[in-house]
Amino acid sequence: AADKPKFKLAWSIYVGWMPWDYAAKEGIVKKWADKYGIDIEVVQINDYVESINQYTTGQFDACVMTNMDALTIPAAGGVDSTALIIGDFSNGNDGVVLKGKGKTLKDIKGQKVNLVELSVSHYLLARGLDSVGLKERDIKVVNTSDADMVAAFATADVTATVTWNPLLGEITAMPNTSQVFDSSKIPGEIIDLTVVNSDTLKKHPALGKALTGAWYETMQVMSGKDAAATKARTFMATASGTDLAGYDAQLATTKMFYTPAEAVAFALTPELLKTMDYVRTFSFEHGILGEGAKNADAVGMAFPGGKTLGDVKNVKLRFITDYMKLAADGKL
Amino acid sequence: MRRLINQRPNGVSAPLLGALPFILLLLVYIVASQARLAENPNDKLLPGLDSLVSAIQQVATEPDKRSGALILWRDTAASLVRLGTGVAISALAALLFGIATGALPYARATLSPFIAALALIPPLAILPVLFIVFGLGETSKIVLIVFGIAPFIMRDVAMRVGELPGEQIIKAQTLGANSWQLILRVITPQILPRLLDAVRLALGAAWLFLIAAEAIAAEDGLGYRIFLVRRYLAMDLILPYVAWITLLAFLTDWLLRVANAKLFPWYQGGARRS
Amino acid sequence: MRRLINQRPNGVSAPLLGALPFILLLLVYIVASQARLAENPNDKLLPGLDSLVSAIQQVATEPDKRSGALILWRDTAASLVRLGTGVAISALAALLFGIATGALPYARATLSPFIAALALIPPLAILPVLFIVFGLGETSKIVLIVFGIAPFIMRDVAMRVGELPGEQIIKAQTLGANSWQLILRVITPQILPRLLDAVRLALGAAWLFLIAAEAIAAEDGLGYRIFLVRRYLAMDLILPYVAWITLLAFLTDWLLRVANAKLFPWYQGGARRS
Amino acid sequence: MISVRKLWKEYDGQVVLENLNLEVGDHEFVTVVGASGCGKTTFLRMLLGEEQPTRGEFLIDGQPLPDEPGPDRGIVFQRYSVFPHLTVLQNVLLGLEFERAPLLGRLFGARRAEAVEKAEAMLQAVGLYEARHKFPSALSGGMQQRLSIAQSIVKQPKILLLDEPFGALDPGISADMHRLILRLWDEHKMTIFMITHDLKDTRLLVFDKTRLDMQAPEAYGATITYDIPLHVTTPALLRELNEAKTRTERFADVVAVGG
Amino acid sequence: MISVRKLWKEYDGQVVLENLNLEVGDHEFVTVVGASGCGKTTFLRMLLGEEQPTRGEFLIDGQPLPDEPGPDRGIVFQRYSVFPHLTVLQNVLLGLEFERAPLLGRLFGARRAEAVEKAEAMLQAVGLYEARHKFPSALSGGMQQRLSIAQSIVKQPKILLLDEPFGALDPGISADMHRLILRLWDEHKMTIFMITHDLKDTRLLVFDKTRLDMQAPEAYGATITYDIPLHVTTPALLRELNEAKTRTERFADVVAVGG
Ligand SMILES: Nc1ncnc2c1ncn2[C@@H]1O[C@H](COP(=O)(O)OP(=O)(O)OP(=O)(O)O)[C@@H](O)[C@H]1O
Ligand SMILES: Nc1ncnc2c1ncn2[C@@H]1O[C@H](COP(=O)(O)OP(=O)(O)OP(=O)(O)O)[C@@H](O)[C@H]1O
Ligand SMILES: [Mg+2]
Ligand SMILES: [Mg+2]
Repeated sequence: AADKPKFKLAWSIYVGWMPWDYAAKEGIVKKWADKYGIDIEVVQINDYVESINQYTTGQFDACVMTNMDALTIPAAGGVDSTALIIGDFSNGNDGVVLKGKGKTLKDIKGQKVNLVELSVSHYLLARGLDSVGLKERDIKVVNTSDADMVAAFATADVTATVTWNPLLGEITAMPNTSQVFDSSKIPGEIIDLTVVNSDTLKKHPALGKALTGAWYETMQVMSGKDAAATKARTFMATASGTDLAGYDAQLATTKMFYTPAEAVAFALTPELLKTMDYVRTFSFEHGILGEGAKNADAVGMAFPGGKTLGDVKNVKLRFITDYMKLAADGKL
Repeated sequence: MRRLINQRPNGVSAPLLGALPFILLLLVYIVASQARLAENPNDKLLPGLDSLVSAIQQVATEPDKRSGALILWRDTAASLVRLGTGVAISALAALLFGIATGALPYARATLSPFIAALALIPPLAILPVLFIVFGLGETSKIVLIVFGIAPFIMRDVAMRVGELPGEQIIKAQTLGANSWQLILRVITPQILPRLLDAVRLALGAAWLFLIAAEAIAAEDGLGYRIFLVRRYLAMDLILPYVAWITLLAFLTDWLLRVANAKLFPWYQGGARRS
Repeated sequence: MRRLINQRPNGVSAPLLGALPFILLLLVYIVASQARLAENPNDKLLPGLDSLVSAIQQVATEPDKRSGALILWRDTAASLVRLGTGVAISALAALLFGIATGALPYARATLSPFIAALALIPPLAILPVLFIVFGLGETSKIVLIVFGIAPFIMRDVAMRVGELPGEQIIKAQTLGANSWQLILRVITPQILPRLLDAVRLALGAAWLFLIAAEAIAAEDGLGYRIFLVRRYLAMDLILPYVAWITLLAFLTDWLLRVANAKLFPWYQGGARRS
Repeated sequence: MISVRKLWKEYDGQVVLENLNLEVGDHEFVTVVGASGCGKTTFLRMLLGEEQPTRGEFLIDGQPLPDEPGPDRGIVFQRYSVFPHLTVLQNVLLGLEFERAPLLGRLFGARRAEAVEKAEAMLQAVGLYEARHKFPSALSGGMQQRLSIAQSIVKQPKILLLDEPFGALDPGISADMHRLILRLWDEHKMTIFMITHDLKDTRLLVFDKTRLDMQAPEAYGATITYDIPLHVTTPALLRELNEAKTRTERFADVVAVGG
Repeated sequence: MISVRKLWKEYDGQVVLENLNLEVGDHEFVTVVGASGCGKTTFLRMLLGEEQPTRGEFLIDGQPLPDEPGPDRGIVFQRYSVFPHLTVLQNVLLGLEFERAPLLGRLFGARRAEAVEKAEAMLQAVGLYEARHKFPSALSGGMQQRLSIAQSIVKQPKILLLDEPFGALDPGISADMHRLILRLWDEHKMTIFMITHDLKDTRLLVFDKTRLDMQAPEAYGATITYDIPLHVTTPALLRELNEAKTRTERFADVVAVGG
């Protein structure tokens, strides 16, 4: 057993990633790892950014993250990464909230907006501002830690915020607030991925197979209508600090790809390319593609079917369907 | 009428006076909480005393649904182990390096500028670096504590070594001590109680770093819990946790003070700093 | 051969020895950085010296694309203003309460248990409460600093008041001083340099709380920048920022020490603690 | 006029002074000697008002002693009795400023000039005029004690208390200082109580224990065993006193060992 | 046999001792007196090896002094010369343990018992046997000094240095201690240098400045001005010496003021 290859997956608390906790604690990950003769350690990390940093510096072989962070942190940091599993996209799980009844997004003009700077919230805001013809110049961004977002919104200083669930739910539950924009207006642009180091994956396809297998088994359990599904979701709910109702409410605004086929289909749409183009432009304009980046093309991306974006000699982020397809075809 | 500086409360009124600000604070809290709850019964910021009590009861006596553990005690144990390990390592390192730099001029010349520079680096700023070098397991949390308090204790110990009367060092040499014997029999035993004092001073910072570390990577611990539920503004859990941490901090300080008095009956310096 | 404890480096070798650990650290960094960069030229964890230099140059001399400001200087100014305000308020509060509790037995009986309890509460844990009470603007950052260091300085000041020789207090009374005059002319002037010493001791903690506050909500500041660029692991900016903060911490400490020596030429105690 | 009648002083059951009786007239110079720990300082602290007698009367001009120190009774301690943050002149001015500036504790303009004049005269008298702008840390031990004396006397106290004022000084300097004190006593007409180890020719009070119990050394206190008027001391008597003192002190050592 | 030839000691241009010449035979008892700051302690520190002469020779038995303290030269300071964390017995044992347990600095079993026996005999000699299990903080000042002496003598040093050993004690106790030292000196046959302010009948060295320059008080140092053999001191001479001392000290005061 000692010479079994060992791998580590990092995850942090978020509605779309809670299945990893369940899969690990219920032995699903171990079952699939054993099947492919490897060891997988699943590690929870409180601080989302820290987990990606750890992955980027090589402490982990796999990590959960959004499409934007996959581009700006590991890929821009030269770590060739592969989006192994497309788990879900945010469909209202991220939102812009203003204080006051009956507000619209246009009212945000001139306000200070509290959000986690350079995160998907920031991206969502930029897309929202675009949609009403405003520029980022028209508002003022205040970087605010997600852990304190709810408390921050309760203070008089804060009048506008962009955040995600469950914080979003807590904030919209406060009296006298309006949710003026959310990710359901830009469906499919904020995508939650399980990312694996490309070199590791190439060397050990078993890792990809085991992870994909474990993931979709968990999906099957939780998506059902039976008691086992309720039990699974209750488990995930408590782990993320809420209850079943709260967790189900979050799921309602998340487009989960419960079957591999859905995910494969999503990965093959041309919209994915368009989304990543928005994302890289946003990232470049905010200076987070890395210091060496002369333009948005600096970091190349590859998509299923041989399509690419940016510098083909520097492809660092790969969207693939290989493993999800195997799952869809029942070949795992 | 005596001058104010000469007027002393007696044995009965002194504790009463001391309790006054606490009682006032409690009253202010209750009034403010009731006002907010009257406006919005779901307000989470200042929960009523009953919610506080029930939240405590739940974490202290009801097994967690997910893990089956009693959360409060598991968190406390995890945090205390980390704190204890971190502080113990810091104290040991401080003893070694502090005595070396305090007693040996060559060690001082070599190490003390470096230790001084280390002590100035704000550990929170290099958190990411620490995590990357030491991984995300228990090690990094302990390292953050060590990094945060060890340079400070080291400098304190070195200073205390320097404060030992030069007469003692000379006297020991005229009694035939070599450097090693001098450190072993004259310096170290006299530094130990001062080390405990320095540790007491550093404990506040140690708690701080523990909480900061647990906020970033942990699966249990007092700081972890506070940050987890902070997202939901669950003040009914945060406030008792803060009070509990404060109580723990007080108890550890008190234990160290008592230990110092018992272990080193000849040592008087502690009183000055208590 | 003299005993090790009697061997002293001379005026030339001492600074060289002191530089040694710094040089070693630099070498280790360079080697490790080159090794990582050889493997992945885009590696962000240990950027080469050239990237560090160019990152510094960029933030120090080139206007930011978004705001048009020179980032480094704007961050520094914002942080120093916060730090300065927080520390000044803490010092003032410590002077008032420290002298009151140190000199007046009734004030001591009433306030010192409360201040002791305050000093034990880990400020990071009650951040949400601070936000709600003090808002999220500059105030809350300053309040976090004050909350973090003022109880500590207060206790220190009160202790120093207690350490003034009882003979002085008696003597002043035999010269006809009332309580107010005694505080004004005998206690306060002698406490001021000790207050500066206490502030110097507390500065490390003040930096820590500043960074923590800026990490949570800010639009500029050194801590803000570090935590912001952590999002894309820009160690080329983080490392120089950490070094810069360390240098600033050193400079403020040095300034306070010099100020103490210049303002209070009669005060010798500072040397002991330097 | 100071009257002490049947004075007892105990600390938590330890009798320090027992059944002390004493009358001291105005402008007397009283030297107090006695073994270490026999209660000399305690006696002075009661005179200051810092401590209260356990039993008995302590009267000044027929009135009970005030229960806190005041400007009518000056004190010079062995150490720490000048203010390190004030220059020599400021140290002497301080008492005048306390009196005349209740709110700020500081004088300005003409009123200050007047006080400075008085303070400088005092400094002349103790030979510190040249050093008036120095801080105490720049003074020798003897000069600091002279400053402390000047500081007290400028307030013209009715009673001046000195607790081993020259105990930390070299014997040569100590003798000089003793002459200074006698001169000032003569000029300023106050009552002086001075605790000392040097026996000089003034009225002399010797404190000693009259009863000893080796098993319970704390059960009995000291009282005045000799009260010798001015100019009566002979070398033989001094020797005898010194011997007596040494005996008690040796006993004190034994107690410390056995306890 | 100690020989000092043309010894000068300067600190950054301040001449502390100038042109000192001295021969001291084995088993002599030398008392050193002199005004405060005239360099007595500096002289002792050179004998210890803690300080090096600026110029001149300092020989013991024809050999240059070692450049650090060692067990052949014992020392008793005025304060801080016992170890507060060790009991009385442990304080005396310490020197024996250093010698016989190079690695641990601690003896066990039979070897310890033997050392304890020796240490206890020493404690008997200085009258501290009863107090042997106490910590120094529970001892009176005089007892602490006796302990420090016992601690040094148990090592049988060839030379014993005492720097105002009884300066902080009451005169009565001080006289007792003086007798003790003389007895131990007699029994243990060592050479003793004792700095003191009390003039007793031993060989006496007086340190003083022979040249003074009011403008540059630091330009000249002290040297030995009197070297008086045993039993020659008369009361008249003592008075003269004391007067001379006082004069210099008064000058030192003036310097402090003017400087
Ligand atoms: N505040 C106190 N509480 C308890 N005991 C005290 C207090 N002050 C003094 N004593 C005790 O009272 C006794 C007399 O002390 P005091 O200081 O008056 O002696 P003294 O004659 O001045 O001695 P010395 O010559 O050493 O100064 C001592 O045994 C001392 O321990
Ligand atoms: N390490 C030093 N550096 C500079 N000057 C020194 C040093 N040690 C002593 N001195 C100076 O040398 C002179 C002699 O000092 P020393 O301590 O030998 O005097 P002393 O005769 O022992 O006086 P006292 O009776 O006060 O103990 C003093 O002027 C002192 O300031
Ligand atoms: Mg006394
Ligand atoms: Mg000396």
